[in-house]
Amino acid sequence: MGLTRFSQDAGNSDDVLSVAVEQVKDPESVVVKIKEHLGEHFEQHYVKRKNRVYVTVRKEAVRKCAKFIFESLGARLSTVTCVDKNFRFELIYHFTFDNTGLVLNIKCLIPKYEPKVESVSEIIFGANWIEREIKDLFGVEFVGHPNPERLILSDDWPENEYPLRRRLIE
Amino acid sequence: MPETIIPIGPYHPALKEPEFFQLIVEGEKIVDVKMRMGYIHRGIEFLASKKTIHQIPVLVERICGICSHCHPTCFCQAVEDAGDIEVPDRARYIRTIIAELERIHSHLLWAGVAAHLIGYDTLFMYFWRYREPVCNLFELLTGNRQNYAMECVGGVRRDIDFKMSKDKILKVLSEIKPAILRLANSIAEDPVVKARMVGIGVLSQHDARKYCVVGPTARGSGLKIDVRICEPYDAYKEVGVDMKVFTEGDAMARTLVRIHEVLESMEIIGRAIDAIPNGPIQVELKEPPKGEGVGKVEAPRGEDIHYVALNGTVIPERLKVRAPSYVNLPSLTPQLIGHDIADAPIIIGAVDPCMSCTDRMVSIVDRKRNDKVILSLEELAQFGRKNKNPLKVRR
Amino acid sequence: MGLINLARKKSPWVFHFNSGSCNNCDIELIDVLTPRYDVERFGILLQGSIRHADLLIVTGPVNKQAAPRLKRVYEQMPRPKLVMALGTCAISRGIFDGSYTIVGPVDQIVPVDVFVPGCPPRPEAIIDGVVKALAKLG
Amino acid sequence: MNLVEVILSVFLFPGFIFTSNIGLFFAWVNRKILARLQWRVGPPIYQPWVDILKLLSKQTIIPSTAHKAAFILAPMIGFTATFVVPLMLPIVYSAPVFSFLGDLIVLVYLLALPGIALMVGGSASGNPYGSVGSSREMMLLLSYELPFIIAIFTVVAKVGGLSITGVVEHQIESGTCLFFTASGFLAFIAAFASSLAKLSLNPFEIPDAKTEIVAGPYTEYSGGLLAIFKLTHAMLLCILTWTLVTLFFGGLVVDFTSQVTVVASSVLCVVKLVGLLFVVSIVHGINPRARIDQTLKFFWLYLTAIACGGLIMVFLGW
Repeated sequence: MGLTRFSQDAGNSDDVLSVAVEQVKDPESVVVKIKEHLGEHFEQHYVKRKNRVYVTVRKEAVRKCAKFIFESLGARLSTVTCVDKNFRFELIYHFTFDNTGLVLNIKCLIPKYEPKVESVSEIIFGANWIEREIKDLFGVEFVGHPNPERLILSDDWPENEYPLRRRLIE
Repeated sequence: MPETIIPIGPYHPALKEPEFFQLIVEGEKIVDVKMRMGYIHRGIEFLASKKTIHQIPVLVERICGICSHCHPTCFCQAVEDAGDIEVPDRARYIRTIIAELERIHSHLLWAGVAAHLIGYDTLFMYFWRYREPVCNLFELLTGNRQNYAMECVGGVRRDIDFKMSKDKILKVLSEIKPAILRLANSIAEDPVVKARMVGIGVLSQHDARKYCVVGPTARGSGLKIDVRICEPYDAYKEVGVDMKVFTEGDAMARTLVRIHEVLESMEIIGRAIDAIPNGPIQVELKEPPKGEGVGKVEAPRGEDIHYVALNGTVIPERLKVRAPSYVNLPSLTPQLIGHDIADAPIIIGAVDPCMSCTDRMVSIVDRKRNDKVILSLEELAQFGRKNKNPLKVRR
Repeated sequence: MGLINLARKKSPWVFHFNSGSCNNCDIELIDVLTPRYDVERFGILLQGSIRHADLLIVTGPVNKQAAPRLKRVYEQMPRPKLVMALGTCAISRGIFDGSYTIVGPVDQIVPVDVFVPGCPPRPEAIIDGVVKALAKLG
Repeated sequence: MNLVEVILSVFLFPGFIFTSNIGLFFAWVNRKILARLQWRVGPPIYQPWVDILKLLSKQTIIPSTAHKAAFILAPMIGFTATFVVPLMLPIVYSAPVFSFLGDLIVLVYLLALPGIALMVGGSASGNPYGSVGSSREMMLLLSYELPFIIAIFTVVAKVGGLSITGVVEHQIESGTCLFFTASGFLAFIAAFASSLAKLSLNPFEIPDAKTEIVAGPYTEYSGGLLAIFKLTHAMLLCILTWTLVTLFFGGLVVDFTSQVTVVASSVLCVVKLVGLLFVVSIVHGINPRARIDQTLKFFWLYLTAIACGGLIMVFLGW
């Protein structure tokens, strides 16, 4: 019993990945490129291991940085994590380079008294739900989100109350 | 033409799990989709902040019953990444074998459900029949048909005696392989199945990239995304994986990707059993790991990613779970628009949405909404009798 | 009445309600319909509409969103009604105990006739549960 | 024919009691064949009777959103229409209970009634799935009625009369079944596919597609009313097979010339009925569900063409 239809259609040629532009192999060179692109907005970085790189950028540059990584470096946004650091929120954008398996974690810190950051949903459609979820659970406002209504919390959930946000001790 | 809203769900026979899709249709054509979540929300990320890193594998195993090996593996990988823990070789191989068996079980389960969605119950029964021996293998290897509880940070909890079980595994796999090929051909060649699946729910490569989809959904749209190849974890570097990519992007392409993966998984298991080394299955943790780590696993539905921040205690500071269905579900919007209502179940099904995974952290309490567009099932029922167009009445 | 009771026991139609379970119980429930267990031998059929059902099988720990719907589904069911709580979460909330969104277990929401423990319960246990539920018909 | 005989024939044989029991038996055969196809054991032989009895004993809920009269009357109308049909079909050698000129036309109308009843019931239930189900039933009705009527016309043209008894007699006299003539074969294909659609079996299980629209028109029905629908469906399974056998396979005729021929021809009758049922069940088992627009296209383009071809061939003398 042959599997005729499958073997014909299965393509493994390299040109199928037409959208992804030039992917970079070396983690250091990725960091260098981002540094060049962002200039003063680049704060620091450390390479935890070959495939895990953490870069901290200023919150003003998040959108610019995401656009650069997604469109020019050809990475994919895996998810966005929000961590409550008591007086600040830490947003971590996990970008994946599908050729090399490099996970590039772009961190930015935003103050809790004014939790605002630029949205990347216009550039990356996949970030839409992710950002709405963070808005619901932590109250981080994504400026420029195309559809910032509630995704996961109910309508009778009280305003200014976020289930995963820590209360500050007064 | 007036717009009508057809609710699919939350409790609907096509969706074995509750979820609420609202198809806004003009006549028979879908013009917009609204999705609602939270029907299976259990607050897992909240619960994880109260449990130790040894308890969390048990918790994340219950995010989703179908990928109940991937989530614990992913969590353990994240912790191992944070604490620089080296997993013994034998443990890596055991993880690989269980993961691939799980992929076979999951894809056969999905194929059955997809056949059921287009009303082909005979095929559904056949696929599930051939899934049953795989469940037996799980029982033999791990002691349970589902929820295998094999993972722990730093290795696996139980050793497998491959001297005893090797023949059994290979025998079962060689028995179901010709049957799966036969069923696969009956899908690929049946004219009615083709009419229901070819060209249905097309997700272009451009959209696939914009929506950041993963797994078979991405590979059916021509994106080469497979964590097992681009960042080999467990024993995949040694045993090797072959990736099949289809460029059509329709429901049929995704089906074929999955069937190929089942066949490939069988090969991987064979190679892994041959090459498995002897040795310890677990490393002892001297002290709780510290730092942050990212774990990535290729679940049957795509890339599963866990982020964990550890502060030197056994209770993690933050666990973030992103299941593959969470990014695959939004991509339904471009797929559904322009199709018939009758195609909606198979389009939704072809993405293989795992609502339990997706809903692990959200919460909705009520569906009473004052929004003008969204009507509940009962409201629609009342309007249905008096007026064909509920929207008009509401506005 | 004897004949009617016999008929009810020989033809239990089942409606499945997922109130926030992790899928495992649901898979095992579908599994009992498939060739290896084939419960159509005993007249058990899975129905799509609650109006056709004799036995309501509830899986999961019942979260806030599912609770009112579970109640409504129970009310829509024609008499005589039987309810089965399937799996550890449905019986005691299981591992999800302590979460802010769980209001279950099932017997806090609707009266339950039979409990089937296990995470997930084996298909044989599910069939046994149906038999025990039917025994309640008298 | 006196009144007692009429009453007996309406309610006992070949009317309600006989047809419903044979229908339930056929429903069991259908389920059993499906189960065997699907590698399962299948239900025990008493299952359909038990199901009906249980449904009759359950509470019948009439939803508040429903239009009460139509909701209750719809299953009754479909049911009544169904159990009148066997009175017009010839059984054994006797003439049917009611035989009149043009009874073939009445048959076509009566066989359309259960579908219409389902449509009315679905839309009266005030449930969105019910409404979608009944609109699908309407589309299906529109699509299969045309080829079905053309197929019947083919038979009429071939036989040269509008009576069912005439069709059977013609087949006995000519010594061959209509199925074995070229035109009759084409007409049979059209009538067979239409019957599958009337029974809403795959590939035309569209109005009550479980995974798309819950239970379609049946969604809000429970208890006794659902039992009536189920019984109607079972009887329809019997009656449509019976009609097809009557029109295309020489009917259920018992030859009373000697004991041997009685046994042989009786066995032949059963073989005809059950054989056709087997084909119906197997076609149901090995096909997925088509979409409504695909079905419409299939019936209006291909099947109508086939049926018309049959009609033309009659005039060519084939």
